[in-house]
Amino acid sequence: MVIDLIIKIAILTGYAIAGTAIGLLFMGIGRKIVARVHNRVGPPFYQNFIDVAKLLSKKTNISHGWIFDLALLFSISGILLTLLFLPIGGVKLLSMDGDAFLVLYLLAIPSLGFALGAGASGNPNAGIGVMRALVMLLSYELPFVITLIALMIYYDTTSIAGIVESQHSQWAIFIPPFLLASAVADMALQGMLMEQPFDIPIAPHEIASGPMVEFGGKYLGSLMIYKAISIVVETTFFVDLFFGGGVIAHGKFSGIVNFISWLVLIFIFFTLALLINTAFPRFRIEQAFKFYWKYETILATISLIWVYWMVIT
Amino acid sequence: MLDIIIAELLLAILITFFVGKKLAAIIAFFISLLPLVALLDWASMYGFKFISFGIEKSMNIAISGITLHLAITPLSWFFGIMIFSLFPAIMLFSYSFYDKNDGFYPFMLLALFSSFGILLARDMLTLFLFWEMMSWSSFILIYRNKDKEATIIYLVFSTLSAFLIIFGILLLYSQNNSLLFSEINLTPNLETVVAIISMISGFAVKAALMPLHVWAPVVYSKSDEPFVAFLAGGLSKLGYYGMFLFMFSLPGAKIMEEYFSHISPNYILAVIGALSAFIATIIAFMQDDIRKLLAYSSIGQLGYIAVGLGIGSQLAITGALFQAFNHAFFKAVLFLAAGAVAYRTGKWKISELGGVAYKMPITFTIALLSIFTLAAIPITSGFAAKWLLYEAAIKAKYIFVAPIMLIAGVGAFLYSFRILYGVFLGGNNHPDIKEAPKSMLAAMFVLVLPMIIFVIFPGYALDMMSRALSDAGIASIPHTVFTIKTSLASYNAIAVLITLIAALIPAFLIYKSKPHRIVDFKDNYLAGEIPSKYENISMHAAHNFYKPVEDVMKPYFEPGTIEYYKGIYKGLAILSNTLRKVYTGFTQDYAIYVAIFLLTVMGWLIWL
Amino acid sequence: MVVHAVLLIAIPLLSAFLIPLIRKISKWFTISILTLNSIFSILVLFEVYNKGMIYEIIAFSPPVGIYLAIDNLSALLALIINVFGAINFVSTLKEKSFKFHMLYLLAIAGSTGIVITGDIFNMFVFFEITAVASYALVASKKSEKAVEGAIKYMILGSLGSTFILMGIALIYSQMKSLNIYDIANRISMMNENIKWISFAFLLTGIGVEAELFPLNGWVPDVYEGASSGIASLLSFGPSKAAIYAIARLLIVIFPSMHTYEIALWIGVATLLMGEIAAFMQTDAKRMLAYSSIGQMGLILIAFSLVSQGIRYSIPASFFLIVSHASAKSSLFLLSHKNKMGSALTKYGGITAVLSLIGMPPLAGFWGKWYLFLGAASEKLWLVIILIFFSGIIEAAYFARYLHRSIGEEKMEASYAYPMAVLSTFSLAFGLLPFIYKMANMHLLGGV
Amino acid sequence: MRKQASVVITVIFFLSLTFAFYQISSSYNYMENKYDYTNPINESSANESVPQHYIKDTKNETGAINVVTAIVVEYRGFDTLGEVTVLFTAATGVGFLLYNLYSRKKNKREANLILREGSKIVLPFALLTGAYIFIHGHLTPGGGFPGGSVIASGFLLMMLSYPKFFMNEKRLSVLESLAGITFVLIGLFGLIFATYFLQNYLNLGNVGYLISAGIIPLIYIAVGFKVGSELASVIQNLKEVQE
Amino acid sequence: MNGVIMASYFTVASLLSIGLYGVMTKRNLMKIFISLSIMDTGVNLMLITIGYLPGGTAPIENANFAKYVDPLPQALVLTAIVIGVSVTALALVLLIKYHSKKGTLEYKGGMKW
Repeated sequence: MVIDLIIKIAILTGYAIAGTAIGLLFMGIGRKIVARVHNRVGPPFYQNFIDVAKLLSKKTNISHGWIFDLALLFSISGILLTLLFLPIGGVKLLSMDGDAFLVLYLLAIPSLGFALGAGASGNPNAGIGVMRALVMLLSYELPFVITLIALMIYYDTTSIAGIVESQHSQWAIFIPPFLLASAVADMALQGMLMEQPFDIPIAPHEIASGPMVEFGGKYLGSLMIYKAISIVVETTFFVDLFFGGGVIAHGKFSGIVNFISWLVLIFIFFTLALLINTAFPRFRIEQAFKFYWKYETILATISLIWVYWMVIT
Repeated sequence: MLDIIIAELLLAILITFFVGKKLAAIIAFFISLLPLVALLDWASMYGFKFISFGIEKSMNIAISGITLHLAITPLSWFFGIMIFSLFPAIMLFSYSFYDKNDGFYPFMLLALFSSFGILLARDMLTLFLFWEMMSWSSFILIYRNKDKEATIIYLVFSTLSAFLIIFGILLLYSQNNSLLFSEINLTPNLETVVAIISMISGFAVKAALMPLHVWAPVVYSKSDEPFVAFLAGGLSKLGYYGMFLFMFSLPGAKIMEEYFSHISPNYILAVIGALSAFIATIIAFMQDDIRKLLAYSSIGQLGYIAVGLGIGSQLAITGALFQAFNHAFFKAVLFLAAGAVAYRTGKWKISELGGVAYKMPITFTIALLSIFTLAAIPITSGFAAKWLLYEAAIKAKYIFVAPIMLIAGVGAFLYSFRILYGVFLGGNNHPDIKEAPKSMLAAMFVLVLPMIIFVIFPGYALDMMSRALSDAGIASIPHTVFTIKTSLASYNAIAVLITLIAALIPAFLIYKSKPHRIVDFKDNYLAGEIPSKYENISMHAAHNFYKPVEDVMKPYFEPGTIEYYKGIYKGLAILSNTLRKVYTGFTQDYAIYVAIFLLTVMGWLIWL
Repeated sequence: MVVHAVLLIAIPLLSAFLIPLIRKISKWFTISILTLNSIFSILVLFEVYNKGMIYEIIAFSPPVGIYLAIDNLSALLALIINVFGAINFVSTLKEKSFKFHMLYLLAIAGSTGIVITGDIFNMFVFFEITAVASYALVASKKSEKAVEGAIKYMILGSLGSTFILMGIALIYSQMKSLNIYDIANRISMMNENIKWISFAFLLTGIGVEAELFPLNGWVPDVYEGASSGIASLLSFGPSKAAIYAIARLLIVIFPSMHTYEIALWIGVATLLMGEIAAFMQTDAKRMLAYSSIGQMGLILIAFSLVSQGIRYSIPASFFLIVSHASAKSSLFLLSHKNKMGSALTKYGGITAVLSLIGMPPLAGFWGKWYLFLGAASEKLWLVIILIFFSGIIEAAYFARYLHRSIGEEKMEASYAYPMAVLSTFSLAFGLLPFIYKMANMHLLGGV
Repeated sequence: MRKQASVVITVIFFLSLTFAFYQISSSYNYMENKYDYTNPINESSANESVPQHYIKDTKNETGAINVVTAIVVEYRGFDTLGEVTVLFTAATGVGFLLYNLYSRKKNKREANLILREGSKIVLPFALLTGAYIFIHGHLTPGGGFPGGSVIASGFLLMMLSYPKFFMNEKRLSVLESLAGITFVLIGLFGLIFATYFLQNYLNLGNVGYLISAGIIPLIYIAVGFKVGSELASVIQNLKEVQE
Repeated sequence: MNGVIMASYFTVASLLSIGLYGVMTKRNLMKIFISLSIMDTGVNLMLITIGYLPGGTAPIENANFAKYVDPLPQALVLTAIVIGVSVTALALVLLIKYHSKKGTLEYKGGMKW
């Protein structure tokens, strides 16, 4: 019993560390890829590890009071929490204790804390950045939520673990309406990752680096960790929903195989997001909003109705 | 015992009418504890025992040839606990809020008394009687503030609500020839269905359900906060109590489904609820007046309850009750907090406020907790409630309701942050204010307690609700103290909490790893310009905060619902101005009318 | 103790005749006589409450003579007219002329006479006393509007009284009797056509006083023109007496489905017309006048719902009359300055308005409640919806009125106190339990 | 528009009145019918119509020969009280409303000699005739109202002929009041000495003689004084405002 | 049906109609009141006609006659006449007041709506 618990805690800790590492690695690789597309050399793939270490070891940290500090606490703890509630490579972790709605809402904890911190900094630019981030959240959530509901209705479960399990025989992506839905969700993922064309909340050219303008030292370091894990979390969420969490094998060694396939899948979608990022110019915030609430929502609704029709017949 | 309580309430209403401010507040506070005491005493019928005075569970009062039947039921017990917890806190709050006794306490106590009556009513006349008493006592409370629009709109909508309700009562009465709930047999025919729909609409007015909500923003933004806290927290719940009574305690919802085979009004109610939640949320973050923002937020949050009632499954109803319970507390706290801020600063506009959190940290913390509940951040009870509703919508495969409801939930983050940023954080516009008075803090703290408790133990809340539902014949959903299970998924509050605490450890380690230096508020990086300490520049970006969304969404919300009501008003005005031209002022014309009248009556009668 | 109801009329008449002899103290004399009369009216009410209807013969027993017939509603109305008259008199204390006091007493006596008499021609005579006194009282205010209103009132009132007399003549031509109860008992012997024609004449004639649509052209002008105290007197005195006369006509003399139906729709038309016309009024007194018209329509609807038995109709009209009399008279007093500076006037005004809108536990609520029950038991859903509609309009303009009346300015005590006292009657009658038994008694010879 | 409508309405009104009268005439059952009175209070007339009762029993019940007088003063005395009150109210109203409109202008045109002298002669006769009429109200046609009117007309004549002729208004009103009080008091004495208001409590006397019929002559005298003084005061009031 | 009665009823109907027409069309307030008086007269005549009995005499005890007219309408008419007079007197006063304020008796519209 106790041993089980210890093992569980160990696994969870491991996943947390692995998630951080993978995220930072992806960020590094991402920078390299973008550099190559831009025909630059780019930094080494481990550059982000160095950045984080540097920031965390900075000696003078400027704080704007106790509410400002909440940003740090909320962003790291919240994103870790989210990570642990997602099935990774078919391993359910804590996701049996929650479901997709929980994850949707858990994703908001760090951003809300982050927003609190930015607000507390008193910098108007931060305020504007937070506003844009929140509007962006509202924008991409609508199509994303509709596709999520389509999945839930189709598999008759709201638990992510349940959805993943249901896809053991066939990934959702291979069912026609979900192909459409996954395309929609991928654009939503683009917004979640705040990559171009949806990077206006943090675009450095626009509003002096946006919400994190006042963050420095350990605060910025923690935000980088948050960003890294969130990349993992968001792509995993997507993969869990449409690709059965990357589960391809059952039986012996299935764990390691599935883990690798998961890793490959999230890397693919991260890369895809990066490629889109490099290829497109930036949307203004209202353009982004319109894009999501108009075209994306219509497509998502079509897929939802399609699914509903499939379910009731 | 019960008659003594009622007599004491009435006596206190009289006394507080005449005594001075402080004494009135003290009397009102202790008197407002009485219903709560009675409810705790009645708790023994749920198996737990706090106190026992042996207060009767039912009572009949004869007045003007009519017998009022009063009795406690599990459902009204639940709503009672919710509503009557608010009153003492509000009285406590108002102790320092008002500087003279100009009718707040007596009419507040009257509202308390009539709420008590509504909850105990066992026949339709009693229900209606107390309902109206509450309407007009709250009307007088609104009227005190001397705002024209609020006065008119509230009275008109109260009357509308009363008439819709009494219309339903009359329809039911003409069928059953009895006013007692226990003697009403609903049969699926047109009149019953019209009665139920009419009553639901009547209660929906008070529950501020769209499109009958238009009074709420006006009234909420033009009244004193202690009263609005009751209005948003208590009164709206009574509206849902009424709906619940006629939809589930009397099986109105079932009757309607039987009568309409295809698309039931229940479904329409759910859609209206969801749309209400969604539209109100969008409108909420466009507001600049914090009271209006909170009002629209209320409308939105209350919409969820309507969704729950509309879906009507065991899951949904439980969720609806849970949401009602949460909303009663967090919205009351938020209004009180807004009141406390206004008490110190005298301002309502979000764009003029800001930076209050540093001066009023306790108020801020309490408000923050309620905002977390409002925004349904996981581990708060607000999340549990909404989660149940989402599950219910998915389970019932309400594909239009579910996404709208969910996106409204996301929208709640936006206006929550609006409050946090605009009022409490952001620019430091109020350097010389103090923390709110102790009585106000105490009031808010008391109200925030249930939220804290049900964070970890949603099971207890579910226990309460399943007992409340027992007499409507609705089974409770499987749950333990920490977890709730549905056929679709489960939610484990303790797992989330423990993991969160565990995840806080690394975050805390990072936080503690290096020391930090707290700098002045204005010491920040502004596009290369560093403002000096005393330079007076606006550091507040709360003005036109969600302008982009507003720009996109505004065209779709034009004209607003109120425009349609104004259209009705204009139509009536034209009608009035046309019809009263009959009174030309010439006696010759009047004589012609007289002659025509005479001949018409004569002709009519001879003809027949 | 034997209560002689005739004293209700004889005493004010006697004192009105006496006043010219004692001009100096006429004010205090009048007020004491009104008080005495109020006490009598209360005694009469209790007598009716305890023993049922009172018949009091005058000189000879009917049908050759005249008798007073007092049922629950007339006892109530006698009480309202006398007690309210006494209270309202306080507001006119500034009037010094003894003739004013005489006219006031005569108006009170006349209205009382209308409701307690059991003879149809006698009723006509009292109508004339009331009307002539009212014309003079309305014109007593020294303004152009008052005179104009009085003239309009007079023209329509005279036309109406001609029609009443015509109706009486037609009835007499057939029945050879003037006693209401006697006519009622033998009404079936009457020629159908003459019956309806006489009903039409009587309804038209009394309807002018009872403010029925479309006979009420004079109402707004008179209420606007008259001084507050007189407007208040008119609202609880003559108009209420007239509507009661219509009830006797409708329920006692000509009970038939057709008359009920016609009264119902006239009531609905009056209600809607009054409320809709009041909706856009800017002048407070005029608005209240239109609102009065609406309330009279409501009372007429209540009377017309009698065909299913009096179970709901009479209590409804009972409470509606109390509510309207007390609320409207206090609001007319309030309209003197229209400022609710003191708590007394503020809560008085609110009570009155709430009672008119029909909020429990005020009398207006019980009135509307029984009215609705009656209408529901006859399944008149359309009527109910129309009443709702008018109620909402009423709420709208009364809310506006209340808001406009907010102000720091205080009214004179001579207006504020009667106003507050009058408005409390709607509360008292809504709460006192014995009233219900009173309301549930039978009308004279009625169903 | 209004005129055409009025014409139409008047024609319809005329026709319906004609219809009503035709109905009355066709169902002409004058006085021959026996009525079955079901009124529980009714004691006196069991099987006859009201007019029949009056004609048959007036003499026995009231002692008056003139049935109309008996009806006016005794059977329906309450009406008469009301009627007197209406006149009183009107007179009061006239005085009340004209109070501040009086303009006693001196230069009024004198009447011619014949009128002046003639009226001097006529006045006593007018007064006497009036008094005669109301005193003999229970015996001959006429009564308080005609008598009072005749008296008032005498004063009218005086006012027409002498612009300065002026009656003491106070005395008039005292007279008026006393007459009214007498009427009500007689009624109230009925309540005290007999059972009902206005009931006769005096001896009926010798029917057909002047001193008979109980309270009828008393009331009629009071009414006569009252009507006379009231009409006179009304006329005087109206006269005084002439420009 | 008696010719006298017929003629009388015809007169009644005419008087009432004329009076009503006058009230409905005249602007002069004096004329309106005159019209009202005409109507009053009509009704009084009607009362008398109702009580009339062909061949009847005044209801005063008289040995020579066995047939009397109905006495009650006559009593009523007495009352009605007095009431008519009173109302007319008051009407005249009101007209005087009106005239003193407006200088005319033509009503051209005043308070309305």
